[in-house]
Amino acid sequence: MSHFLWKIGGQAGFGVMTTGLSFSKIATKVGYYIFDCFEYPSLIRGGHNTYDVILSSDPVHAIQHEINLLVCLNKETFELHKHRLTKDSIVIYDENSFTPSENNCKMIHLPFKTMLFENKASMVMENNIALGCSLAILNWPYQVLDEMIEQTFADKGASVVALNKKISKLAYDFIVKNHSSFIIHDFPILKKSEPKVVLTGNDAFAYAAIAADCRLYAAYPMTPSSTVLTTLAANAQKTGMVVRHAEDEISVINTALGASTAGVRAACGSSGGGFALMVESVSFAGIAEIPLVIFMSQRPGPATGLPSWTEQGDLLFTVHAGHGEFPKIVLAPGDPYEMYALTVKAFDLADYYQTPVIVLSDKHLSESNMSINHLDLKLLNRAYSPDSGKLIWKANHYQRYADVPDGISPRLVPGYPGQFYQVNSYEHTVDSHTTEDAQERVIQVNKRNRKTQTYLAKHFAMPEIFGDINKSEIVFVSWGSNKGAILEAQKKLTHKGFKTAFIHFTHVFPLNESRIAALLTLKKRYILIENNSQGQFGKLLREQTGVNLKVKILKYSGRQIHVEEIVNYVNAPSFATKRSNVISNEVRNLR
Amino acid sequence: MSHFLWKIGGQAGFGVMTTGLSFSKIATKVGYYIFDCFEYPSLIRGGHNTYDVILSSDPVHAIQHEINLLVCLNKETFELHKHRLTKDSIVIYDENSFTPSENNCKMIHLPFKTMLFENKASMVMENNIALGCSLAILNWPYQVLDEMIEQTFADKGASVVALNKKISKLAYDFIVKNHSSFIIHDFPILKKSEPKVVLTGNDAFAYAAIAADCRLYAAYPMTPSSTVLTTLAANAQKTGMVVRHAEDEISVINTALGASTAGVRAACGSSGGGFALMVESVSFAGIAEIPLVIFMSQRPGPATGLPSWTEQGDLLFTVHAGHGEFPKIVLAPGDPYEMYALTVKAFDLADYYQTPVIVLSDKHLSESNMSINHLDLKLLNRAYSPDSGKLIWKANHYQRYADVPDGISPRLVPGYPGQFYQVNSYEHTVDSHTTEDAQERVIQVNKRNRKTQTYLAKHFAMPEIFGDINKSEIVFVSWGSNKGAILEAQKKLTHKGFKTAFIHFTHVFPLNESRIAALLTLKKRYILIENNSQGQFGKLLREQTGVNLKVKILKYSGRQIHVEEIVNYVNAPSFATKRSNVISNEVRNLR
Amino acid sequence: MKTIPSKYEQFTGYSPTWCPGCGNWAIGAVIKRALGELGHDPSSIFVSFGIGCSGNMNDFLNAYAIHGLHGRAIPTAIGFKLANHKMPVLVIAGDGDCFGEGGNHFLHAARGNHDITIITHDNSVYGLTTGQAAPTANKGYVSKSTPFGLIETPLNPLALAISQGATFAAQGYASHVPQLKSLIKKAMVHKGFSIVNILQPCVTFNHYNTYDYYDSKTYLLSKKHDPKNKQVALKRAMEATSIEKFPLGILYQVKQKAFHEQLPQLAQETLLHKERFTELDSLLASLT
Amino acid sequence: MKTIPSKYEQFTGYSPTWCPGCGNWAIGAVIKRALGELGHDPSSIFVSFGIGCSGNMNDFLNAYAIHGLHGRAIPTAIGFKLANHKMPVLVIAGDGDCFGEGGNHFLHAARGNHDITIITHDNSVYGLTTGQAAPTANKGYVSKSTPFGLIETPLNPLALAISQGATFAAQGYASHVPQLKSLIKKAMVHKGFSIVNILQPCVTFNHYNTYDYYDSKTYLLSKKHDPKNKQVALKRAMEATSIEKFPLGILYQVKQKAFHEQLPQLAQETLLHKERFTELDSLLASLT
Ligand SMILES: Cc1ncc(C[n+]2csc(CCOP(=O)(O)OP(=O)(O)O)c2C)c(N)n1
Ligand SMILES: Cc1ncc(C[n+]2csc(CCOP(=O)(O)OP(=O)(O)O)c2C)c(N)n1
Ligand code: SF4
Ligand code: SF4
Ligand SMILES: [Mg+2]
Ligand SMILES: [Mg+2]
Repeated sequence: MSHFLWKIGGQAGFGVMTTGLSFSKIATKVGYYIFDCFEYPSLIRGGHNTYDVILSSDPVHAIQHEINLLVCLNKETFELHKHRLTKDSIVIYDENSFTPSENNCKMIHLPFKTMLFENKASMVMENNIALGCSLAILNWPYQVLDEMIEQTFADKGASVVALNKKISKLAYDFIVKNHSSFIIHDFPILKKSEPKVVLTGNDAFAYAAIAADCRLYAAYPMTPSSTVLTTLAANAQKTGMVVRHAEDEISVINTALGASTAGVRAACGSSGGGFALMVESVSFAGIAEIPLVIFMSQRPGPATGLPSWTEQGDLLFTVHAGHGEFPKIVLAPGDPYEMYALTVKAFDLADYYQTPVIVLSDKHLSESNMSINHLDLKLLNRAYSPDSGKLIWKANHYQRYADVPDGISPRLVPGYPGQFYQVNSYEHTVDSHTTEDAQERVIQVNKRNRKTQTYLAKHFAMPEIFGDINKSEIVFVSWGSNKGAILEAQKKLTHKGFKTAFIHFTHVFPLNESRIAALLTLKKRYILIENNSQGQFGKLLREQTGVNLKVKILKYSGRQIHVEEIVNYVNAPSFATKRSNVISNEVRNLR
Repeated sequence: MSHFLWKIGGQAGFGVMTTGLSFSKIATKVGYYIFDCFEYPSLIRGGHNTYDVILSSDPVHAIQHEINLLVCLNKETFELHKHRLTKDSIVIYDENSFTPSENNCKMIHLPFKTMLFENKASMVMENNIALGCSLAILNWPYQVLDEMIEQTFADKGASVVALNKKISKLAYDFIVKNHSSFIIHDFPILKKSEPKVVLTGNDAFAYAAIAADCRLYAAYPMTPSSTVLTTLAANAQKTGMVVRHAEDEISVINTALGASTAGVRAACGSSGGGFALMVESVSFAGIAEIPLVIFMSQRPGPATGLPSWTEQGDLLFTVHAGHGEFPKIVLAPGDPYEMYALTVKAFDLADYYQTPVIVLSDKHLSESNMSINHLDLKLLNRAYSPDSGKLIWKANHYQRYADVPDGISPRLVPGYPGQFYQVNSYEHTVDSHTTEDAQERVIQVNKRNRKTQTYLAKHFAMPEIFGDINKSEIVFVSWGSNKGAILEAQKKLTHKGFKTAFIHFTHVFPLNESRIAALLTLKKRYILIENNSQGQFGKLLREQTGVNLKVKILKYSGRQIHVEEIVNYVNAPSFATKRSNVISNEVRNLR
Repeated sequence: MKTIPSKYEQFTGYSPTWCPGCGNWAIGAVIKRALGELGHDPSSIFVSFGIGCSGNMNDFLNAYAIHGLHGRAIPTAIGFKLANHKMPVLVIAGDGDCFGEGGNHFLHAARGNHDITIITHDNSVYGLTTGQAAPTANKGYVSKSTPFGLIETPLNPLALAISQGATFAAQGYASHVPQLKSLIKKAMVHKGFSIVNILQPCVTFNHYNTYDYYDSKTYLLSKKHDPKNKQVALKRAMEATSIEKFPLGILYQVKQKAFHEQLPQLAQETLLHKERFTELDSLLASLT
Repeated sequence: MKTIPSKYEQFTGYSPTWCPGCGNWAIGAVIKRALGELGHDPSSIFVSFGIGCSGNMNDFLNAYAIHGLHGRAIPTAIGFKLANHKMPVLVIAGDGDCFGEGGNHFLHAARGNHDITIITHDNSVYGLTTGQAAPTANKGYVSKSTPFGLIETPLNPLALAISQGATFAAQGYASHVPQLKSLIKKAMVHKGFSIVNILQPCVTFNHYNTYDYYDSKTYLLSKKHDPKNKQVALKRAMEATSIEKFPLGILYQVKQKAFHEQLPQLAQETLLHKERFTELDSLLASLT
């Protein structure tokens, strides 16, 4: 066994998320790479929560269909997921809660309720029972959990710590004593593995913002972007950042624009609905040439939609956000590491081009944890020093909107004696006064448009290609958080004898027409993969390059694309028979 | 002389607009077709206003470069426009105000100031002097002006009327007496001409909304959309419409959505910046399936931009407005008559598809007057009766979001006894309850997407083609308010021996890919004409059809495209030498 | 308006998903009872729900309803009312929704004296987004978004309403059920803009504004309180901010024409039911 | 803050394009004088302008400035202040801007006691868009957007500010120049949120709220008025609504820590000037 999928499910409001994250951290501590995925309804109580963690000694980017160990805190967990169980799957449940329907799994009845009752422990402590037995199954020493409990419950007092330890030890011992035959020995502690950190896409954005010297962050809570706000707020006194939870999203973005005008790096964040309220101000940043990083984490829309689920349905809206014509850069990382790397780049780009840069995420990326070698981030941090482009602290005869060849005029930090200027939302002359003159207008439009040319020549990065495109018949084209599932699918397809390559776009807008078109017009079977119903990136590719990718895997049920869905699609006989390069418009709707 | 261009200019705040409109109405009354154009800075005072009126016995769609009669209320008027004067041009000015620079025009010194002074008349009465002498020059009877003054100043009292009459008659007589040689006899009163109305694009939207039985209009003032609000408000007690000037644009659109939910036809309007604030709610209308007509009149952006000038810079923003995926229809009329016809259609479409329909205008269309045969509008009104699609007043076992083949579920007017349902911004089941279920989600996404298919099959209208495309080598492709200049340019080009056709798009989104592509891939020299810097409709055409129109006339100085600019472009030697169909990307930046 | 009480159970929709002990349970039940006692049924009323734990009542309360955007329940309610003023219109929303995101609409709806009843679930937190500080939270309040304590002083919903033109302003408390019911009924019967601000403990996220807190900080307005005296009403309302005391009852009520009553267009019929205007040709004739 | 008066002419930019007789002329001149007397120069202050006739002052007043979006002058001012709290920050905007489009920001900025000075040109109309009724317009006010008379009652800016946490609230009148100058200076010196609402006749569009109107409806607050008494301040503020009387002077002023003064992050240096945080590796170590 190279991968192990652990899953827990239970009622909303009873700590499934904390338990899942603890398991991810423990697995990482004992040396494994993890990827996880938390599903919850948009309710504080009353719904069903689940948490999948996959672990492997090699980096892993997506969960798998088969569950190896399922911890059922309630009946729903078992019933909803039994189609993912095999005869080798281990299921832990409490007979006092429910009787599972017929199956051929390795069933372990563990008396959660009794253990809690006998120890006068509260319901939430179930979670440490779950962790205790899980560690035992994986043959990891109890000590790791002991430390984790110490760390997690430190601020709840000694007696809470002690009780949690006791309960979890009981569960651990219960497995060792009664079900030693189920214990798995394939995942020993990896002593020599690199130290790793566990972080979500949102964590990555937040810490990268700190790394990039962002000094002000403004937001209004909105799933799935809210944890950026709370993480940055929690660290504010340490980092010195000012974090403002404003009255609405319009205030949010204008607060950030005000700070940016003053000369500090600033960012704001939301999801589609909140971002929609900001688009007038995005346009303002465009004409007034104010640097701004906007974190935009998609969830399935339209409107309130499915608040706690995932989709890539806002791409075209984001790309075209704001009235009028102005330069804008949209970056869409594929995993937390890329989120970190592209976020620090985004702050540089915003300063460099003095225009809004949007970091586009989605619930799947924003809230799924991945383990990353700490060293990789350390190296990244060490290599990075903020490049603020043409930000200047002194000037003479200063002209804010000077008409320069690359379109980027020097930007003076306000307050410098002897000078003054406006940051102007009206069309303006080079010296920043309002104008309605036709000639001045054209000068400024051309100047702003030239920034896009400069970006394409200087900072646009081509998509990364995974697999050998020359040797591959099948080429996946995708962007953003689909990366993980596609990478894992490529591995599986290799085993099945398919040669595939994967063109992974992160610099999704603007695109360099000629360079991109060349990549997409080879004699290959291209498959566009998107987590939306309209193939929005495909449309954008067509708009910007003329290339029309006709074979598409589109999923829009509010769930991310799964590895097996891609594998099955390619592996299906219907696909194999269509050997010609031109395949008629075929859209797969996966749920 | 088949066309006559009259122009007046003066300081902002002194009635140039009223005078211009009066002249347009007078010219229409004496039987001519007019098109006019008012230019003013975004200031209440202190700037320079001008008003162009062109008149002809045939319908006319754009002004011309050559000015036939220029009335200068100040020096600027003469200096700013003298490049448009020829030796045949007549210029009226007051020597007591300024001495015009050297020229060879037919100069008339008319003692405005003295006339005012001697009659104890106020400055604004200058305008009736201007009208008086203009009528004399055109050899129109004074009586027409007399009636107009009666009508315009009725509510100001008899003495005001009398003084205005006196003053204007003095001016009229002055010309007859002193400059009879300049009097033009080419434009006699056309007794048999059809009665016409004079209206702007905004007027056309407003009256068509009334015609379409729109019962609630909400807005927040924003140039160039504001006169829709004020026109509808002025008529509210007569028409019974409720007009709400709300606190901000978010309230505006949600007020309209609330009314529409109740079962009445509702609309709202703004320009780019205000519309930007509405886009979250556009998305809401999309998922909740609420009919809504949005009037969106573009001005040059980004942000505050050039508030009182014109541009087509918001097309892609409008088309992609709102997060998530949902059907949306965008119509872009080319002149006030089309505005009227498409607006009544827009209200039907909104009801039919239960989704937002955006009527896209721009300052040039919104604020320019055109004369239309009153009979044409009467016939249109007579032929029209509102089609509310699947709006129902009774139901049993009602399901708001029933999964029907054409995507359009019957919509029950709330209040019907025994039933109830929600209009839900969350994803929902067919019975309108909130859901997060994957299957229900897919059902509703598919259902909403099918509406677009239904529209393309049922209501999408192909662009109108002016000229014989089979016989033409040159084909103009454009949309919206450029229509007028292109139509006039075609006439001039015909005189110069060019055969041209013009594909005029009004149903700009969504587009029927195959039908459109067929039109755009003939062996022709296509020229895309847009009033923006990025060729946005060209991009949209490419996105939706794959066709890339490479030869473009793009103008983005904040001014509309002029007839002569198109003519000169085609007539230029550089154009003539490029006879191949594939012309390298060539963009003309016109100011 | 009907006055024969109807069965309140007919308003019962899905089972609520609120946390056990949440103040919303009582509010949800009271609203149904009040509606029943006023003789309404799910087909005779219209509710505009906010987005929040409170707004989730959309699935628990049967009615013609809109579950719109966060912060926008008020303008949609106004639009509905203008279109069909014979249907009673309620807004049910959270404090984040009405006073944060939607603060401007609240303020201006009060000025307009629109005939809608606004029921705000004032729990001082953004419940549904897991507990960030809401506008009515106390200065110093510690939450995920304000881990070092909220800097702002609390927004005062009732002072806001009363000073800006509301004609009915009351405060209830989720655990004073009988009074709450009567306040909601009176608010609904009131012609014009009415707000019932309900103190609603959020047991999951708010450990400051608890039942105990409100039990000790609330008091019933005395019988002598004159709801027509705006100045006294304002003074009472301000106590929430100045001395952390929360009066319960009708702070302010005056008779004034509602917005729609001032529109001659609506004097005869609702906008929905009136005849279509067809004198178009004569209107256009003015454009010559 | 500097205290040697500077030459106020250095603030003079382009010639104003305001209508002759407009109240903005006086306000524009007074602002320059006040800034000069406080010892500022165009490089030492930051102004956030609204969009409106009032906001057009951007080209007439020399200063580091932002001319942002209609309704959003306040949040940009807050953002600037947080980033560089050593620079005095002014907001110059219209009543449509601050109380209509931007009403929510005004309200919440007051709660936060952000150290900015808001100068509102209260002319009861949307001047720049040619005279539609603004939020402070009187009930019944006839304008292009309200040809049959405004239905809403007027918004009360000062009551709004005072009830929601402002620490300085004053009212001036465009034709009471000396008092106006002193009010603006005091507002700027005040640490925390300050508003000077200026009654500003719009001679072109507003034929109700004229100079004559204000000459007869305004009065100077008496020397005995205690600006620390919130209740009295509210009562005075409400007179605009209840009896169409407009007190001139400082209605309310209290000392409270400004928002930025409550952020330990800003205790030593401005956000702009402090050292970059670099202890990233140790922060990340917590993610294990
Ligand atoms: C425009 C927008 N911003 C943010 C959100 C996310 N959101 C959903 S509910 C909510 C706050 C709920 O707080 P409140 O209105 O007080 O209701 P409660 O849950 O406390 O009842 C927020 C911020 C959203 N849905 N839309
Ligand atoms: C989002 C948005 N909506 C509307 C406008 C149009 N607009 C420009 S100025 C203005 C109102 C100005 O009124 P006020 O703020 O009172 O300023 P005044 O001109 O009276 O000084 C409006 C509505 C805009 N620029 N942006
Ligand atoms: S989170 Fe708070 S407000 Fe929401 S249901 Fe739970 S207790 Fe009630
Ligand atoms: S329109 Fe009114 S507010 Fe604007 S400049 Fe003229 S008088 Fe002043
Ligand atoms: Mg709340
Ligand atoms: Mg104003």
